[in-house]
Amino acid sequence: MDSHAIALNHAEEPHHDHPAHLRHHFVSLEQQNETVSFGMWLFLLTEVMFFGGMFTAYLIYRNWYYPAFVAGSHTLSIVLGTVNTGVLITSSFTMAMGVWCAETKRQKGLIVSLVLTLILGFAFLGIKAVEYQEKFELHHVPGAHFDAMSFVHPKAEAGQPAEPGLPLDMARKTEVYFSLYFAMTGMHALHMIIGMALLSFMIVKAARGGYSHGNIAFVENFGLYWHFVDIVWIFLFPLLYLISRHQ
Amino acid sequence: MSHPVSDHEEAHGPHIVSPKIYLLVFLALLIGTTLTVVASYLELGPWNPIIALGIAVAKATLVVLFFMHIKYSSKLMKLTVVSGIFTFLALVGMSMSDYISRAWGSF
Amino acid sequence: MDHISPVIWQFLVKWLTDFAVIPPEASKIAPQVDALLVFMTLVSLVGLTLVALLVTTFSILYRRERNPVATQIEGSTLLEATWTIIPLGLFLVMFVWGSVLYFRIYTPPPNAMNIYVVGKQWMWKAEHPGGQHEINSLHVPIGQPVQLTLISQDVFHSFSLPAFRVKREAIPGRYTTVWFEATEVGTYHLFCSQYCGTSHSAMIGNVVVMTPDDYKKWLESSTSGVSLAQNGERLFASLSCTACHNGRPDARGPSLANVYGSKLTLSNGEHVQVDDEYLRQAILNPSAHITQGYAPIMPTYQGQISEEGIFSLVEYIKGLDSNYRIQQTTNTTSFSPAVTAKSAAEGTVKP
Amino acid sequence: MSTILSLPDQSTARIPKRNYLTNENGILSWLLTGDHKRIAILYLISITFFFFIGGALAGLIRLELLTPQSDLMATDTYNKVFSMHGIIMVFLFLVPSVPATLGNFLIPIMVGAKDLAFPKINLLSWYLYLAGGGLTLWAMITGGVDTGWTFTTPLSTHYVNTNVVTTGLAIFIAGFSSIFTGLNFIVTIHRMRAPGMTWFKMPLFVWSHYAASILMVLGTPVLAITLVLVVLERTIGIGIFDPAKGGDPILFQHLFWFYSHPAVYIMILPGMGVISEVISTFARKRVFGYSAVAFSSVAIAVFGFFVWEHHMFIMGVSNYSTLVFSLLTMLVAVPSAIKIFNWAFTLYKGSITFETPMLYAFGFMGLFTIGGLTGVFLGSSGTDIHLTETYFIVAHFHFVMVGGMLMAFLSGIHFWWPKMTGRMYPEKVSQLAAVITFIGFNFTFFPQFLLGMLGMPRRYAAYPPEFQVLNVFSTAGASILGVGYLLPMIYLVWSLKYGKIAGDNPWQATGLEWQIQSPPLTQNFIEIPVVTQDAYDYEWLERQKEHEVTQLG
Ligand code: HEA
Ligand code: HEA
Ligand code: HEC
Ligand code: CUA
Ligand SMILES: [Cu+2]
Repeated sequence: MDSHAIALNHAEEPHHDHPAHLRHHFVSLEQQNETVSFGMWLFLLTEVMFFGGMFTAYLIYRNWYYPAFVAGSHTLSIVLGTVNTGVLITSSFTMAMGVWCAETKRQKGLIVSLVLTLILGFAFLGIKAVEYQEKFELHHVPGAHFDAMSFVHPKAEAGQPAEPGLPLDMARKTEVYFSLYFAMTGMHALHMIIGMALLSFMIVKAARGGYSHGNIAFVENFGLYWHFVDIVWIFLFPLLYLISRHQ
Repeated sequence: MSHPVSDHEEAHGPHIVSPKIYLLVFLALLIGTTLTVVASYLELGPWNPIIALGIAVAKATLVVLFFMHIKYSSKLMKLTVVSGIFTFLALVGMSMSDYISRAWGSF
Repeated sequence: MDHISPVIWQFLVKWLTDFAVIPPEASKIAPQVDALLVFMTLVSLVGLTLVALLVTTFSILYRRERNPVATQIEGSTLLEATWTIIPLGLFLVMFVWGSVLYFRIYTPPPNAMNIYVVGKQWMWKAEHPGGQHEINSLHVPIGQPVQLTLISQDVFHSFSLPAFRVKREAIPGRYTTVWFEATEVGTYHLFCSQYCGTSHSAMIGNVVVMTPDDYKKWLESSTSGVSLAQNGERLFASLSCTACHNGRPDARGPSLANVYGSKLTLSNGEHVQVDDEYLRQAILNPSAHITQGYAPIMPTYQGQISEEGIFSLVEYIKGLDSNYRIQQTTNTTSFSPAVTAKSAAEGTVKP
Repeated sequence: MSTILSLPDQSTARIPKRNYLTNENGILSWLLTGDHKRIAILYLISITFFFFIGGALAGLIRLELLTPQSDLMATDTYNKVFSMHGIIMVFLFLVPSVPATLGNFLIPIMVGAKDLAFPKINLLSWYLYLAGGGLTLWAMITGGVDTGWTFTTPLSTHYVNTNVVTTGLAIFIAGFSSIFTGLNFIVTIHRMRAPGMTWFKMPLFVWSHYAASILMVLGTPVLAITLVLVVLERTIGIGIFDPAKGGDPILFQHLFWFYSHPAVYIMILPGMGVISEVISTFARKRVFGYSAVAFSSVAIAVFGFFVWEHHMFIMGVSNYSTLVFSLLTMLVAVPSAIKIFNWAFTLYKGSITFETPMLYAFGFMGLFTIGGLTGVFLGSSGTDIHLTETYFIVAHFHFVMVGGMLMAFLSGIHFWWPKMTGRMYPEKVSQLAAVITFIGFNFTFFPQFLLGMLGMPRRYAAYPPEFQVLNVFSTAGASILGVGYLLPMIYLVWSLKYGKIAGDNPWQATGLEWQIQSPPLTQNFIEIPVVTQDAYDYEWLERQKEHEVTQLG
């Protein structure tokens, strides 16, 4: 996240054996790299706690309003969710490969991996957009237009018998479910968008050969970020999509 | 020039994980995903969420250990990860302790 | 005295007449709380004096003039253990003592009379079982445990009675309870102590503690003619609760006679104790707890009944002790208020 | 009275020509600087600005409370005033006060590094602070906010129509500035220490900042997400805290205090670090039980995450969890007690002088002890019922925050002023200011304990007349206090031009920062030092001096 940003004017520094990207206040590249990746990890800790607040809320309300959470979860498409999980895991894999290519100085491989990662990111967001779209149409977006009645009298889907309806009071609690659904997946998507912006930046830089001289800390740390976003989804997927599918 | 003391124990270069391991982890993650989806269709009572979360934890661990290189990192990094998990659990656990114990007594 | 400016003089007079450190002790729990407060104050004074004494003596003894060269000392495990363990011990005493009080203040005795209080921006509305309403004041008898069932209609408020040393937040969506037993006749402050918006500081009133006789008189003089239970009964009929809860064997809903205080078995196998909060939830969120043997058909009444209405229903259901009464009451409308007021004055809630 | 102040011969002394202040010129060289010392100065100016805004609001509060009626301003104005006072003082003054100024300036030097690990992020953190601060001011000018500093839902989400969203976002942004500061410190302390600088040779100032940084990094994001949810609830109406939709307003309290309790330790720990340095220096003695003081900082940080519910004892949380949290609150109070006694015993067999920083440090010891012990009154659940939401709490937290942290901040500013600027302030006036502050402080806030005991609720624009006497005392005290804070402002600025030249080590202190020139060079050290001495090793310092003398001679 941060390593690219730092380049200090070191006019009064005697440059002996310093590589160009060693910043003035570090003694060695190794120290610099470890420092930066430690910083990245700390940043990820703040991210853990950031999502942690929402996970706490989720667990509490899931206990309270279990039927509403089941009903809400059943409106999500398990196919889309599973595909998206696959997409994201694959993008994590391509990202890991990107890091490896960078480490082993394979410029082409790096570019290909990064582009693949970016494409998979777009695929994920595209599928997410389709899902959001459907929620909008069904008035399942919390707020003034939220419609709980569709949970009292659920419509039968093609080929499947209608799910049993919820009593009105419980049906209203699906709004809590969807609040959490949108807050959590929305924050996740926001992180993806930020990540994809950084990816694009990296692709351009990689194409110019920016990572072929050993200064790959940025790629490595971006990799950490991307994997973290993947981990968040690894938890979101079962929590939001897979509640009591057997019912 | 003297080297600063930091907490890194031994000074070997960054460990490069081989693509083979990445591929294995990737496959394991895909299998894990399939397993959770399948498990959610089975009637397992209270075990459903536990299994779902268990698989998620396992998957996350794989990502952290291999994709994020923690297995090959210094003690400090491992400690950092653990402290993050610890604080997260403190938030969730201590909050839940209020909600769960409300049912015991007058509240 | 005429060189003293009148302003200062006024202050002096006020200081001498009003100065107090502790508000009046007007409830049974107050002296117990004060005892702990005094204990804590003493411990704090001792601790503070100790720290101040150490700092001043060392400053005098070892000031540069007297002791030009410092003697370096690493530390002392023994000393450090002492000042870890002694404060820890004292704090633990305060913890245990405080927790005992806390549980006492928030666990009402079974024979307490119940007053319902709803907080809203920016007033307190109290509802006595006999149907007496009051706003920003609370009349209670001496020597009788009084339980308050609190709820807020909008934001957090806090029902604060400093002279009784009790306080409880009124929160939206859920009942909270607190109890006290007044011991001194008099009029004391009632504050809203949780910040609740513009007129928070105007959400104040009085709690009036009376002798039982005066209290009875007050009840009679301020009755509205309909007791809470009667009002609840009317609501019970007009909201057609009776369609399902009528005590007949073929009724779709369970009989509500004697449910209050009983232990219900829910359809998921759990057991719950029926209290005020449970009744409220049963009316507003019926599907959250389904009683064993019944279908989740009860409609929610969320948005249809005011908090006061729910109080009435709760009070009515609490008092139901036979199916017969349901039959009878659905057909009757006239009651003698004097009787209910009197039974309210006796004030006990049926366990 | 003797002092240890040793200034160089004023007729020949010069401020070194090359130092971090003169290294580059022009406003841009400041706005784009990566130098931690310059960023510290930028922070110092900004937080002082916000302190005086918060202070002026405090003045308005006290003026309004002079009389029982709400006559100076309408109640809703009063509500906005104390909300803004709390928000500005906590988030824009006290949280960044010591860490972002003194910490920023000193931590790299104390561990023997040329800069913090991430200079650009450090600068970014200042800009985020400015953005957050600016947005807060904008919210204040365009109508203010009247939720209290605690943003309590559902009041903040549904029942007020003031600038909650703007302020929430402002604090969100300012929160990230605090996260980045903490992150930078942790990384620097772990990774950038000079050769020989082991953990147990680090000054306690560094330890306490390390502990506070843990809290900043792990606590602040929870506040951030909570504010985001509040903003979403207010703008689009999601239902996470809204009881009308099935949400639980108490969950907001849990999440808010999960940050805001640790935040009070973010606010005090760096101050404790200052006190360790100051007391050791002016007693010329190693801090008594160095490792106990160091570990107690970390203990406060770790336990600090487990006590937040003590702010919610009467709010309908479960009685059983009250029990647990009350117990843990008692445990977290112990490490503070350890520190106080260790500082007191640092004086034992010392060689004590009473310069201004030391006077402030003594003030800290007394006032923090009172504030902390009254915190224990609140941590004990039974007495909390009576005292909560009254002026007792207001007194408690002003004792720890103003009597504790602000005193520590002033102590530190006076202590390191010669290092930061190269000049001394006038000693006598500054001692006077310290005494005035102490007296004014007690006048202002001690009566509030009594008011709280008597039951006067906080956040009241109008109050029953019998509380007036004590309120008048408090207001009178606040005006003394205001003078006490204006004085340093004046003479410190004065000293920039007219102060005596301080020299490298006016206090004869042992820290690495005192072994370099004042004001320091941009890169701090000409040669990265190799540390062989312990922290507070006065014998080492003596040897060092003799060595110099023999060499010169
Ligand atoms: C710098 C900030 C700071 C610090 C350090 C503290 C420190 C402590 N605080 Fe405080 N607190 C606040 C800032 C702070 N607090 C604020 C801002 C609020 C109000 C928020 C709001 O509602 O607006 C608050 C509110 C608050 C409450 C909530 C009250 C309520 O809302 O009902 C509680 C309850 O437990 C509490 C407890 C404590 C305790 C136990 C400590 C302990 O850490 C103190 C430990 C210190 C000591 C104990 C002193 C040293 C001890 C000795 C020298 C030993 C003496 C010797 C003997 C006993 C022999 N505080
Ligand atoms: C770091 C934190 C901090 C600091 C330094 C202060 C400083 C002061 N505070 Fe503050 N205070 C809080 C944090 C702080 N406060 C918080 C968190 C709250 C709770 C808010 C809430 O309820 O939401 C609060 C609430 C609060 C209240 C309670 C309001 C209420 O509940 O109704 C009062 C009342 O006396 C008060 C007074 C003061 C005073 C007199 C000072 C003095 O120390 C200030 C002295 C400084 C000056 C006076 C400035 C210097 C002089 C000038 C700039 C000249 C101009 C002066 C005038 C125009 C008068 N504060
Ligand atoms: C359509 C039928 C119906 C109506 C109308 C109805 N109820 Fe119910 N009620 C039920 C059923 C069925 C149950 C048991 C299942 C459950 O707990 O939801 C029940 C349960 C309850 C309970 C919980 C006690 C117990 O033994 O389970 C209370 C209290 C209650 N109802 C009060 C009311 C009140 C007050 C009203 C009117 C304002 C009302 N009911 C209207 C059907 C109804
Ligand atoms: Cu209601 Cu304050
Ligand atoms: Cu706290």
